[in-house]
Amino acid sequence: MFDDVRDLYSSEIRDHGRSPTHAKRPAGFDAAAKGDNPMCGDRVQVFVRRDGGRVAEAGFEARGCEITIASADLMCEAVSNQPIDRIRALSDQVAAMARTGHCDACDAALRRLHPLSAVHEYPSRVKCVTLPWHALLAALDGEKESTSE
Amino acid sequence: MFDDVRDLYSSEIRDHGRSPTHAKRPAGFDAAAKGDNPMCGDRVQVFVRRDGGRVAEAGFEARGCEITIASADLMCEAVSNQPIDRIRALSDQVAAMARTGHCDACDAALRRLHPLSAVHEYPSRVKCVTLPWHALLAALDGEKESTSE
Amino acid sequence: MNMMTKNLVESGFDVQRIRDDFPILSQQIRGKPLVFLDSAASAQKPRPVIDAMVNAMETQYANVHRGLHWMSERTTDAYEGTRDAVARLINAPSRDEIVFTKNTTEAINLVAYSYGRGIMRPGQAVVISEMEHHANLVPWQMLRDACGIELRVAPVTDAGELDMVGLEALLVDRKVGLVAITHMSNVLGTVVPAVRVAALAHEYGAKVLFDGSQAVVHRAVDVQAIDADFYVFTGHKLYGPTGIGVLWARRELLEAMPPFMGGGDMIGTVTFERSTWAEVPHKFEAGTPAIIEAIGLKAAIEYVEAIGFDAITAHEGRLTDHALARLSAIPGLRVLGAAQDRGGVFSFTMQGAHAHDIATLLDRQGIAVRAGNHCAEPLSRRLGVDSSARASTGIYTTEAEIDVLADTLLRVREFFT
Amino acid sequence: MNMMTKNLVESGFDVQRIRDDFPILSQQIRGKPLVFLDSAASAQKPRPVIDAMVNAMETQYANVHRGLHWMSERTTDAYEGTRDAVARLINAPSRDEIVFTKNTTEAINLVAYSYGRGIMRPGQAVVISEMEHHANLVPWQMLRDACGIELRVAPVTDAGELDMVGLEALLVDRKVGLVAITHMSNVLGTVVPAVRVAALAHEYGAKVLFDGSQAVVHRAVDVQAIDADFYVFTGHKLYGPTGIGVLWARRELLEAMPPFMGGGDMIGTVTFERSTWAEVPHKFEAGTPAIIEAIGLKAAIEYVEAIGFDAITAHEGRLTDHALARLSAIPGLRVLGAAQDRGGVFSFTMQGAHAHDIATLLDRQGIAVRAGNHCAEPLSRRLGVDSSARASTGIYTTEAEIDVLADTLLRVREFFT
Ligand SMILES: Cc1ncc(COP(=O)(O)O)c(C=O)c1O
Ligand SMILES: Cc1ncc(COP(=O)(O)O)c(C=O)c1O
Repeated sequence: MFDDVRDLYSSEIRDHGRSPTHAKRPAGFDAAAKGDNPMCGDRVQVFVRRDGGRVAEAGFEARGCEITIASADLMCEAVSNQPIDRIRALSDQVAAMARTGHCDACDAALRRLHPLSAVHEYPSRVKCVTLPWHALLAALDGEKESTSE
Repeated sequence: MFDDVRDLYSSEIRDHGRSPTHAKRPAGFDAAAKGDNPMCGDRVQVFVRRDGGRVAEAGFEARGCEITIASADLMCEAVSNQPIDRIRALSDQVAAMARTGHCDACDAALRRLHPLSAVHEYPSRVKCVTLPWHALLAALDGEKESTSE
Repeated sequence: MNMMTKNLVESGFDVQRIRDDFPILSQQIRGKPLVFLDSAASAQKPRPVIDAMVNAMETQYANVHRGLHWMSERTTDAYEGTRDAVARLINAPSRDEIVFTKNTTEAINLVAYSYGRGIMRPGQAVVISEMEHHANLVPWQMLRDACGIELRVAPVTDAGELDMVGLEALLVDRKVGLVAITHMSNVLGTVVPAVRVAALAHEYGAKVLFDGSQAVVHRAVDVQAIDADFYVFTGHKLYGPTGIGVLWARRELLEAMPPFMGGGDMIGTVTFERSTWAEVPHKFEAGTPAIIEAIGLKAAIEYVEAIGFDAITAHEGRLTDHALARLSAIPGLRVLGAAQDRGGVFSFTMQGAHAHDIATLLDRQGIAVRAGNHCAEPLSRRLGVDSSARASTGIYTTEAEIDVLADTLLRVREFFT
Repeated sequence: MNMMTKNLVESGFDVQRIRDDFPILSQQIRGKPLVFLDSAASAQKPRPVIDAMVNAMETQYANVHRGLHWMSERTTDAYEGTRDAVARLINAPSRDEIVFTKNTTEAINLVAYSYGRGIMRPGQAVVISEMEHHANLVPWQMLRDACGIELRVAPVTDAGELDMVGLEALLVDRKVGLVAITHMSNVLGTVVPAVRVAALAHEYGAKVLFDGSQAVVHRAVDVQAIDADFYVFTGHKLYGPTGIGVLWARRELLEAMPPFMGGGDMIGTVTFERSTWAEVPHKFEAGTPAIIEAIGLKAAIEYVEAIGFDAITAHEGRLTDHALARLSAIPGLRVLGAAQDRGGVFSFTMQGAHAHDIATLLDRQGIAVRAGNHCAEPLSRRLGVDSSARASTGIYTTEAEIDVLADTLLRVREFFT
């Protein structure tokens, strides 16, 4: 019956959505921020431990749909040990990919996130993908909250 | 060209509208009130001299259209030397006549006012007929202002 | 479509005939028939509403109230005619007590500004309930924060009913100036015992406002029988256009309240020094009103009146019984609220599946439901859910559509477990 | 109809083709062709606007913003698309600066409540002009009376132009927080030199709001070129539906301003203790918006853009020259105002004939004009007239219609003298 949603609910996304590996606060985290999607009640809190200009480790706590959780989990995986500049660029690329379905200049890190691109067929779900990234950037910018609408 | 408005702009109305005989303050008036039609800028001020339970004399000052002036003039004529109760009834009858075109229980006083009944074909002009009466009743009730909308 | 057409003719209420009046219901979504179960958010529009609006724009349109010409006079008559229709719908004592607004939200804000700031005094309180839509919560918070008026919240029971004992406890100190309560919850479907609420409020000297946004769609409303002081609703949920809502209030309240917005049509005379206000209801209708929308609303009211609220309520009762039976048979599914008196609104959660994911899967089958907190975030918190999916019915909803929903939810459950 | 169809095709602007798009223009009034010269009060609606609204209601309708389903997503796209269209129309720097309201009146009240009460301080002043519509006067009076903010009135010259020297004199003490001026008078047709007004206001530290209700219909508007801070207009005069208006403001102003109305869609998170607000522009759009009307407004904007403002302004210029020539040739007729830069609005008085009586006689010939003070009572007083008749043009108005008006006015004059 649901064959046509298998693009979005792919096995990678379902695994990350149901059994995330980064759904915890990293020991000794030094920044955190919340992301809220007020229209639907989703909330993600992202925690990072920095190491100079890099994110050493990231984790999250969330209530939300499978897409949001999968996105948060894949994000934490992707940003570990990455320079903060690179993370900002990645955030833009993920947002673009979620909107368009295309993955421009798709390097290895982005390729891991590629299953999320299927969300571009579901316009009102795009925010589910971008919400964790908003929270991450807010944490890196020293803010406490962000929203995604 | 304007044959179809001759009912409203009858010779009686045109005479009273252009050359009113009561457009003045009666000597020794003892009550007055203004009537405003805010939507169009018309204003009638009515002055009465009372004599016991009667209106001895009524007059008016107005800026307004021919219908308003004619109605004010005919009103002043009709209420002179009339008991106030009778005037209240007359006011209701004029309002009904202006709305419906019919003159129920049409006695001599009302017959004089009958040319005004043509206004029922011109819904947005009905107020022009009733405005002076509102002002008159306001004056008799000791109020200073009334509006007609 | 077979599934959709079976069993549609119910006694005395021909749902297929009704469906034929709603052009949108024959749309397909991704090749599947539209199963529109989101009417509590906004209802679809029947042909007579669309036609009334088109007819106005094609044959009889001009600005209202100020014109001496044919088009304006006729348009004014049509616009003003809606006041009579609304007065009849809710049994208001007078058509002059009907104020047109943009929607329920503006109607409540009007009361919060005009009655709240204009008549109430610091130290007084407003009571709302735990199950209010944000429209009947945020304006009172803003009033509280601007004017030192306390905001009190009446509890709801676990069954999702208004806790009348809890409500009374908030009233006993007689500081409450206004009780503002939903007449029917947009999340739980709970119908609030309005007569009792009004009597209680009045006993302690408070006025009472009912948010009838949902109730007016599902029940015959009689503001005099309820003994309400204010009643508000919105056109677009009653099968009417967007852009038009209604505030009814007792005349003496409207007369005492200062105007909310200033502008054309709401004034008496204007000088730079001072303006005077027009008579009620015009005092509260500044500017060019939603003329075409009022004309559409009249058609909507006539449409539901022609069907009749007895038939509408009976149909909805059957649907509700059926929906509750089917939904509660789905393992892991929890329907929120269990009020004795409830209408066709069903919010639910499903173990192992988030409301968004449910909604997306249903959407792919042509089934439109809502997911989230339904503009009642504090209620979600009260019920201990982050978000829920909500199916809601309209006069055009069929039992077969409920079956499609339930059957599909069983598959959704398999998908997620 | 012969008279009406002659001379309609003007170079580069086929007025007959345009008229064919407006179904109402083929109506007869008491057996006479409708000559609609009341567009300044509200304009008629072209087929594409009607079709867009019908199409939305028949094929693609649900509430916006909150839905995860097809109908809601598509409706949200359509509704939000209007923000892009409006931003393009007035060359706003960002679509996020476009706030939808019910009409101009609500837009100005929003600014008066939210900027006036929220940002301005007692002791500051607001400047308006002598030729404001009540919509741009009464809200400021209410602000004055509620908050101790002074209201100053800039004079207009006998020619009906804004007196720039008089305006500057009101600004020199630098107490003025906001200059709120019409961009085009609905009585005199005067187009105000917006660039100069904005520069002057800014020189003395004031913000500037333009009431573009009339201007946006007749001129290409560029809020950045003007250097405006606020710009407002109303949909129904721009050939769009009733029930929808626009506030544009600079983003930093919108961000600083507190919300006006509270409710759904304008919040961030809500608890009983405290709510946070959504981002601009949603912060100012509480409740279900005028969805179908926004969709209609987009069609209206696309319609006038397809004709092009160069063509619209040129057509109007020809009509204005013709109308002024014909009207001023009528003995005893006085056209109010004589501004250098004026649009297609002609208010006039006639010796020996009251405006109402004129309007009634014209109406009997199928000619729709307005009579009264046109919601600008203080301006009437300034000009020393109790009331006037007003003829106003739209894109569908023809020179032949102006001739019908002038010819009939000659007969009206005979009738009354
Ligand atoms: C110059 C001007 N400002 C404001 C308005 C008010 O517009 P609305 O009634 O649509 O709010 C109008 C029209 O009535 C107008 O002409
Ligand atoms: C109970 C209730 N109150 C208020 C509202 C607000 O209605 P509107 O958005 O039309 O103002 C709604 C619907 O959204 C509702 O269901």
